[in-house]
Amino acid sequence: MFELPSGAEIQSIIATLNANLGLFIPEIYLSLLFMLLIVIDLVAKGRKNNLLSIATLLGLAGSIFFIYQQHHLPAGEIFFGMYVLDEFALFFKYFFVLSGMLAVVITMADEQFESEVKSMGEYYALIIAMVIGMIMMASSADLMMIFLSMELVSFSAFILTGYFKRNPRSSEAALKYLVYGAVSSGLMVYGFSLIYGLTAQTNLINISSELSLHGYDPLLMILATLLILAGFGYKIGAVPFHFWAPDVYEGAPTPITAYLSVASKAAGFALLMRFFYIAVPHGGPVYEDILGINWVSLLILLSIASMIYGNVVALWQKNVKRLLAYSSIAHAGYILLGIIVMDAFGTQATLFYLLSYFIMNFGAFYVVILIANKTGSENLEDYRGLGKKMPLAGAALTVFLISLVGLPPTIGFIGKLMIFSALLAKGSIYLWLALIGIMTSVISLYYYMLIPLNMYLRESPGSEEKNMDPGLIANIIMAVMMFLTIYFGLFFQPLSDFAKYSSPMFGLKLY
Amino acid sequence: MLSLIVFLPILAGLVILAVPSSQKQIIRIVSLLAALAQGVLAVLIWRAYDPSLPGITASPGGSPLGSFQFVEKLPWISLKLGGFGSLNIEYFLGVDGISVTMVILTALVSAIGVLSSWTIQKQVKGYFILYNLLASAMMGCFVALDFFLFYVFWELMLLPMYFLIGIWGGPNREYAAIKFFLYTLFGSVFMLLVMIGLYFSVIDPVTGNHTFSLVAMANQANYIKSAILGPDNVMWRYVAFSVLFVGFAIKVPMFPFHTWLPDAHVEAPTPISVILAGVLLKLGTYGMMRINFPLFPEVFHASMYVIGIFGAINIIYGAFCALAQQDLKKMVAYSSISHMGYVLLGLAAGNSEGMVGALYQMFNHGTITAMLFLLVGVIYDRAHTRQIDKFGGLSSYMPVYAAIVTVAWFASLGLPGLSGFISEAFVFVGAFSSVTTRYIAMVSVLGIVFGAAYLLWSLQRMFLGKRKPDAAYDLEVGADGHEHIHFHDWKGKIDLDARELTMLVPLVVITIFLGIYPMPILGMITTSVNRLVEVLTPLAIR
Amino acid sequence: MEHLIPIGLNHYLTISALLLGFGLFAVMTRKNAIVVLMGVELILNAANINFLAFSKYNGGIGGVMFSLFVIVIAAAEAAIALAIVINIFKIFKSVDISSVDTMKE
Amino acid sequence: MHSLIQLSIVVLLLPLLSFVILIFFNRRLPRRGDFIGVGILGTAFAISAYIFWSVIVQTYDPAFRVAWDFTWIDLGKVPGIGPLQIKMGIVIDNLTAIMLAMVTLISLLVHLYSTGYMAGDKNYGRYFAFLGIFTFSMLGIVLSDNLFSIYIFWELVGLSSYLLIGFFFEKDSAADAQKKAFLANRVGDIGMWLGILILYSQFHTFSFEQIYANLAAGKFAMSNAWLTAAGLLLFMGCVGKSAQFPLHIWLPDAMEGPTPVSALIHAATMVAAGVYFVARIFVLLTPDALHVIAFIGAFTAFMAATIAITQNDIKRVLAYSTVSQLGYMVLGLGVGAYSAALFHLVTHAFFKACLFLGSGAIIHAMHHEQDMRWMGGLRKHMPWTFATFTLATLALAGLPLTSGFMSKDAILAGAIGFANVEGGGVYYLIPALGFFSAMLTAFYMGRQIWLVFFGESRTHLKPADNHHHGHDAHSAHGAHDDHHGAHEVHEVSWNMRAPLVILAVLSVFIVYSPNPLDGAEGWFMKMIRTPATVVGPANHNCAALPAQTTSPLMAEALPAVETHVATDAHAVSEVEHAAAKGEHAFADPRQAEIAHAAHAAHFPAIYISSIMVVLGISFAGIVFVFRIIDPDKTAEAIRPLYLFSLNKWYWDEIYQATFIKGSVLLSKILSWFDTNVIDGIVNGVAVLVRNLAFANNSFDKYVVDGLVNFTAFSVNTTGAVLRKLQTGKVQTYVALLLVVLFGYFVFYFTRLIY
Repeated sequence: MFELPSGAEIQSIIATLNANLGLFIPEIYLSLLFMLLIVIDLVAKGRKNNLLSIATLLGLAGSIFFIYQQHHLPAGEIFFGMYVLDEFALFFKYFFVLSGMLAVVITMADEQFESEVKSMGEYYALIIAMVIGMIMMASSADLMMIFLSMELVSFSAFILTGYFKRNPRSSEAALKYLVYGAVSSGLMVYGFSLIYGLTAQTNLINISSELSLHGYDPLLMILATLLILAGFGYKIGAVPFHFWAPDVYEGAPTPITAYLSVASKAAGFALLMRFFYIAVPHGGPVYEDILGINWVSLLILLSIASMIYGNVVALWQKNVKRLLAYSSIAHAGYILLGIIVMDAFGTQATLFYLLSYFIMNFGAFYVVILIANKTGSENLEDYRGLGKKMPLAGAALTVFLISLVGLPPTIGFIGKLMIFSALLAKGSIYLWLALIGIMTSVISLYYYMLIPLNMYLRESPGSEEKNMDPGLIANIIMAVMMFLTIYFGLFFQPLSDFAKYSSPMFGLKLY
Repeated sequence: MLSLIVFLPILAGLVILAVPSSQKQIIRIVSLLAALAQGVLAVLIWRAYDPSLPGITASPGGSPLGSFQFVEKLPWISLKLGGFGSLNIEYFLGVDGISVTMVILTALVSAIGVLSSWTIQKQVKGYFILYNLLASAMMGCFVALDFFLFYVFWELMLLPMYFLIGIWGGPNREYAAIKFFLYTLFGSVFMLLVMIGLYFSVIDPVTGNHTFSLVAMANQANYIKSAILGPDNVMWRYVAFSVLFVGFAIKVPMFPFHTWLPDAHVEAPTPISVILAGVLLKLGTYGMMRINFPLFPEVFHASMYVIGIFGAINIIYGAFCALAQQDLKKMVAYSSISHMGYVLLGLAAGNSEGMVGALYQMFNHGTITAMLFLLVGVIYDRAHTRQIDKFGGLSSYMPVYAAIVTVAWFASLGLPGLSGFISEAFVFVGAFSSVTTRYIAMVSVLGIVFGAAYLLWSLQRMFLGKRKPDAAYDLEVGADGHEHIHFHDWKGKIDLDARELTMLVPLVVITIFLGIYPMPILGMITTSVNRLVEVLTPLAIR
Repeated sequence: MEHLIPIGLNHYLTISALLLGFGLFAVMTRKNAIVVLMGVELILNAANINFLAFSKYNGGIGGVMFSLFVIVIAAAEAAIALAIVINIFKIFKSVDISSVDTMKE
Repeated sequence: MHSLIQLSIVVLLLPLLSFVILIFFNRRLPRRGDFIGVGILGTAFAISAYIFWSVIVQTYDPAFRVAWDFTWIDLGKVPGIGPLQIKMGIVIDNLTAIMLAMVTLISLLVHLYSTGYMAGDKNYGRYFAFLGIFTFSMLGIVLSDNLFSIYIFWELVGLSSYLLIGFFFEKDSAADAQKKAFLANRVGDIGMWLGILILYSQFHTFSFEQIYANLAAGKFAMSNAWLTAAGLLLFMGCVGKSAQFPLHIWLPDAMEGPTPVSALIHAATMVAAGVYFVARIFVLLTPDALHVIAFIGAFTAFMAATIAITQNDIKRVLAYSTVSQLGYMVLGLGVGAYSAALFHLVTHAFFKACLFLGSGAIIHAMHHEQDMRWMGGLRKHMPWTFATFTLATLALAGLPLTSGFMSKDAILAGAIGFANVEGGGVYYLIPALGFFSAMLTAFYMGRQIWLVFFGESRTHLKPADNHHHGHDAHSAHGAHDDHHGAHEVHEVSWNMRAPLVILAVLSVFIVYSPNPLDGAEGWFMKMIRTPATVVGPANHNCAALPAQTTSPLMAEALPAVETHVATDAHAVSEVEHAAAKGEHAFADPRQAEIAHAAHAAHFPAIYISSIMVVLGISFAGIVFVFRIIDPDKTAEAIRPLYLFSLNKWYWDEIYQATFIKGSVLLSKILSWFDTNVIDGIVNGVAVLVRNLAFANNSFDKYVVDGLVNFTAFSVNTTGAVLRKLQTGKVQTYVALLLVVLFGYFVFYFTRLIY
């Protein structure tokens, strides 16, 4: 029934592929790195040396060069619209590579790995795999590509979450993550199938034009949107798709927690923006009011729920990792605010917020790990009196936390500032959203300050005088990240300009 | 010049960071030097200040920079915003008569605070780093003319304050610290929204971009009519005004947002109480004069009555609460609530006499309350209690202390010849002269009596009469046959020692001198305040 | 055989909807982790049926391709899932998924 | 600058200098530097005596007035008002010159006296310093030319009286008294302050001259009620300072201070400042205000007199007589007998100071025994004191040939005239009360004289229990006080005797007027003339010749007419003088009428008052000398009245029960409200949350303590509820997810259909 393509067509197809390969170099490079790491592991027989991690770091660093090469390339689709290359994608490529590197750095600092696992073999490879997957998520322009990349990320994440095989919490987290992830991606695929049914297209741009060209049944469309949102929402960990997050964040190895909470969340947002900004038709005379409004109001509900739920429930947490998990749910809500605005400024604000979140959250988790190394615990009570024992760590953590609250002069403040500016720039229609955001950030101050409160205001019960110095490199890294948090809080122009540069997407008719 | 005076303490903090924490004396001396240098700069500014320049521009078409002095204006950040031209944030410092007074006050109080921090023994290094950070932030708030910059300094004060109360405070310090933090943050986050809203509503006449410059914002001609906070958007302007007002009122603190103050004061160590009462509270009213009122003059004009009523409530209510206190420090805390009520009342009057009185009261309250808290600290160091009933007849045994206490107490109850009187008198003169607040003023005058009541009562209970049986000290007959007192585990001098005198005497001198001849301060502020009043009077009435 | 109704698109859609329902039901109610995973497979297959049906209905090859990829992914997923479940069994000595709730609130 | 101004500035600043020197250096100086205080005051008195001479004697001119002022505060160009300056200044006219001399003289005498009285006190030096600052502030009141500076010095005398009353601060009674005095004065002051505010809010100036000019020009925009209110509120200052009803309660307690202080501050000068102030603002008092003032004065005079009858403390008797006499002065001002009131002010200052110093001498000699019941028979031991004391008593009682007679008589005459003019009725109450109080005065002074000086010494009768009454007054004297019963009473030394003599001499009629029956012939009442009111017919019902009054020049013009009339007024006989006085030009016909009627009532007043005084003294004689009526039996007979008087009409108790208890209670309530309601939403909620079942105790208690208000509470509860969703069972999560999806779908579906 489907007639085979003729030789000429095949020729042209191959030609296109060859032409497009040039735009695919970073991904290819990373895939090679992935295999290389496995080989190295086989060679190194999983001996616990830093060979793997160093290799990973260098490899990722190398990839930045290839990504940088792509700046001069024209934005466009490749592989028959499966895949796009634009500033937006480039931004996330940098973002994910950097977060991968930071994940590796944190892993190197975490001493739990020595006790928990024998071989680090596939660990780093999987991190690379996740980087690849996320990069593809950020730049895929086709439903199928979206699905594949998402699953790639998810699977690597499942394994990484359960990487402490003998640790019940880790395994439990993996199981929950798996089931929840599988279900929601299943729902998403079902949504995809509905959209495919409506439009007979899988390419986002074509879908958009199809939808605006011929009509569609709004009921079916909202059903599809809901199901797809289930998939995306689970990635960004927004209420009510967040349920996996606290347990997984608590159970997973801390570096993975940080990695998930920053990188895969960001990937989710990239996907969300691309899908809704491109696939959903805007400004169409007929459908604007039906669909355009619906998904925005959906996102508004999501963001309000996330801000309130995340902050309020975090008040009750006693485990720092879990507390940060809830805070990351809340931050998903703040980032969604930027997406709701639906204009260039909003996108810029969102990207900037992601950057700030990247710095401060990784920083916070890094310090948490260093403290856990020394105290062997992540409970709030065990943070008592740490301020004196680990002065730098205490100061750094405090800085990251007030940055998470959004107090000047830190980068977190600028992130919130830009998000709220984007909201208010729309006039007074989104003012109430901004109000909710403000209120919840006041609430968040309370639980964030619990940590410095324990570290500084309370004396440690036992005065055991063991060496609490996390070591020179760790100190340097902490200091650098703290410095960046404050520096970019005062002179945020470069980051913000970068975010502005990266806001345009290929085939976007929204702004 | 201004940058120097703002960032000197931070530099000192960095120096201290390098000093090993065992070298307590060096650390103290470094911060003392910084504070003194700040004081010298303040004096220079004071001398070089030209009192004839009013500062903000009154009428449409005035110079966009106003006639501020020591202006430092550098482009700080200019972002391209998607869709919205560019976000321009400037590093914009400058003083007019209103802020130069506060600058002098801040320099004075923080220098004295350093001296009184000498007795801090716990984690000296961290203490002074935070202290210097706080000092810089306060100073910055007073000289910033860019709303963004102001906001940064404003929030920057919270964290050091939180730790200074929370780590070096009294038994219930955690509660007090987090309460202070949450309260003030709650007030200031809304300021953030208003700030953004104003940004989108104001156009800098020079560059044509949106701007955070307070000077441009103070000129109603620069507003976009239809913008979110533009002249047409009356409702939002009212909302914004109220939100800002609450934000500042929490700092003042104004009833019913005052409950953080007694806790904070009671728990905080003496120098921090001095800073808190001496400078931080002023930031609230300063913010009103600098931002809240001139940016929304018509709203202010419509709500003078309300502000006045709240001022009256503060005066009377604070006085009554002070009357009931057993803890001396708590009494002083409530007394400063009462005295800040005078400031509010004077502002509510909306005429020159009232505003001058309010500003002068801010300065005097700064010096006088600093004195009060220092004196409380002195007795607390010796007796380890602040219960008023634990003392009695002290003036027989600590004459110098008693003498200075008497001066401070009478200054606080507004005795003529001491600076507090003139400001309160002007507040009342203004409030009574303005038809809006006339009756409020008539009620608030009662505050004078009750103020005298609680102060004299505490004075009598602590210093007059004889030693109470359960007093916090013992009597013993000395070698010379006279009775002396001695406090348990207090090795130092019974009466004031040299350090305490060096802290207190300057304040006493200032209080008396400014009470007799106020022009050195008033001369600087009148021009600016008159201009401010012009700005605040709606064009219809002007 | 003309008395039989010709099978149309809606029949397929109904089937897939039912499959989806069963899958979700299995995921939510079954205690055994393996059965839960089977439920997940059902969900994915429901999507597959949709894709094929629409592909046939609309003409064009995209749906078929998609379903192929979904099948592959499902296989990979099953592999990982089984690994994790085995690990769970090693630790918790059971595959009762509802008993795995040490982390809550 | 006029030379007199320069001199007066010197006079003003000298006492301040003595204060500064003594407060800082008294311990380093020999004799604690008392000679400095005395010396400086001597100089000051010398200079002010010169001023007095050149003003009163040389330029014998009722209209004499020199003024000088400087800009104290410059408010720049105030929007809506224009350039605005607050000026401070000095004005010297006859009244000022007289007050200046009087104050410095009495202050000097008290300084001198104190060198004896306070000798050996441990805070001897500080005492003189305080005297210095008091004198400074008092002179400030006298000299200042505007309301603001008067208010400033007003409070400063309050401070110095506070310091001096509480000079023996170890005594709780002293500490209480000083607080009471300051607070009572504060109450009066806020009234005065409000009055000042009313005037300022209209004219944006504090200066007397400008205010009066504006008033006369009719620039007062508010209603007449406000003007009356202004007058009465300003008068409240006098009520506080001059211890008029209802704020009289502080003055008797103020006797806790050293006796010379009572003489200087609480008899002669400060308490009279209230009267002086009312005289200064006399011209802006509306007739209504004047009526109120008159009644308050009359009532105070009467009430204090009744109380004085039964007091046993020698100083308290004098204190209440002071209150009563001040009542006379206020009454005098109220009825418009302006010069008479001021005349009484001066005469009273001298003889009352003399009385107090005399009683001080007695107390000193009796080793701080103050209770008259245990005195007696001092005549023989202390002849000097006896003589001067008696003379002053006669003056106080108002017997002819004394200064007190002339002044009191003039006031009473004014009262009668006033009553006539105002059309009788209730207004006759005022002279009636005045005369009755005159009798009471004579009575209680007679009683005092008898109890103290005549009869036999009753020291041994003193029961031991209230032995300590006067003991702990002086810690210094306490040492040799225990065996004072056997101690020989002796006359005081010269430095305490001299002041008595001088003051006694100043209580003789000849100093003031050649005619012992008519003070009006004296230089005083010629120099001090009733100024023209500036609120006159404009708002007075019997409005005549409005043209005259509305012109501000009137106040200036009239005295000019006055002068020649006055200058040759020595020679002219009584009748002509009456004529002269009749046309004593008044801007306000009402004032004119009153003055006329007062003059007409001159002789009736003399008769009645003399009769009253004689009655009083003879009655005292009947009771205490000849014991025809036994005082104790009478006391028993009219016990309720006796107690009523003994307990000072229960004013203290009433105030204690109402205002003080009230405000303390209110303060307790409010601070309870503060901690439990406003802030306590915190703690109450915290408890609530702790008890809530769902909150397992393991959570950080600071979650609870951190709740700053009710929102925080709801936040936490919602948190507590929401977190229950996180069951830890992944299947629940999936179910919840589906519920949400399905829920929204249904919601959308319904919205789509309708």
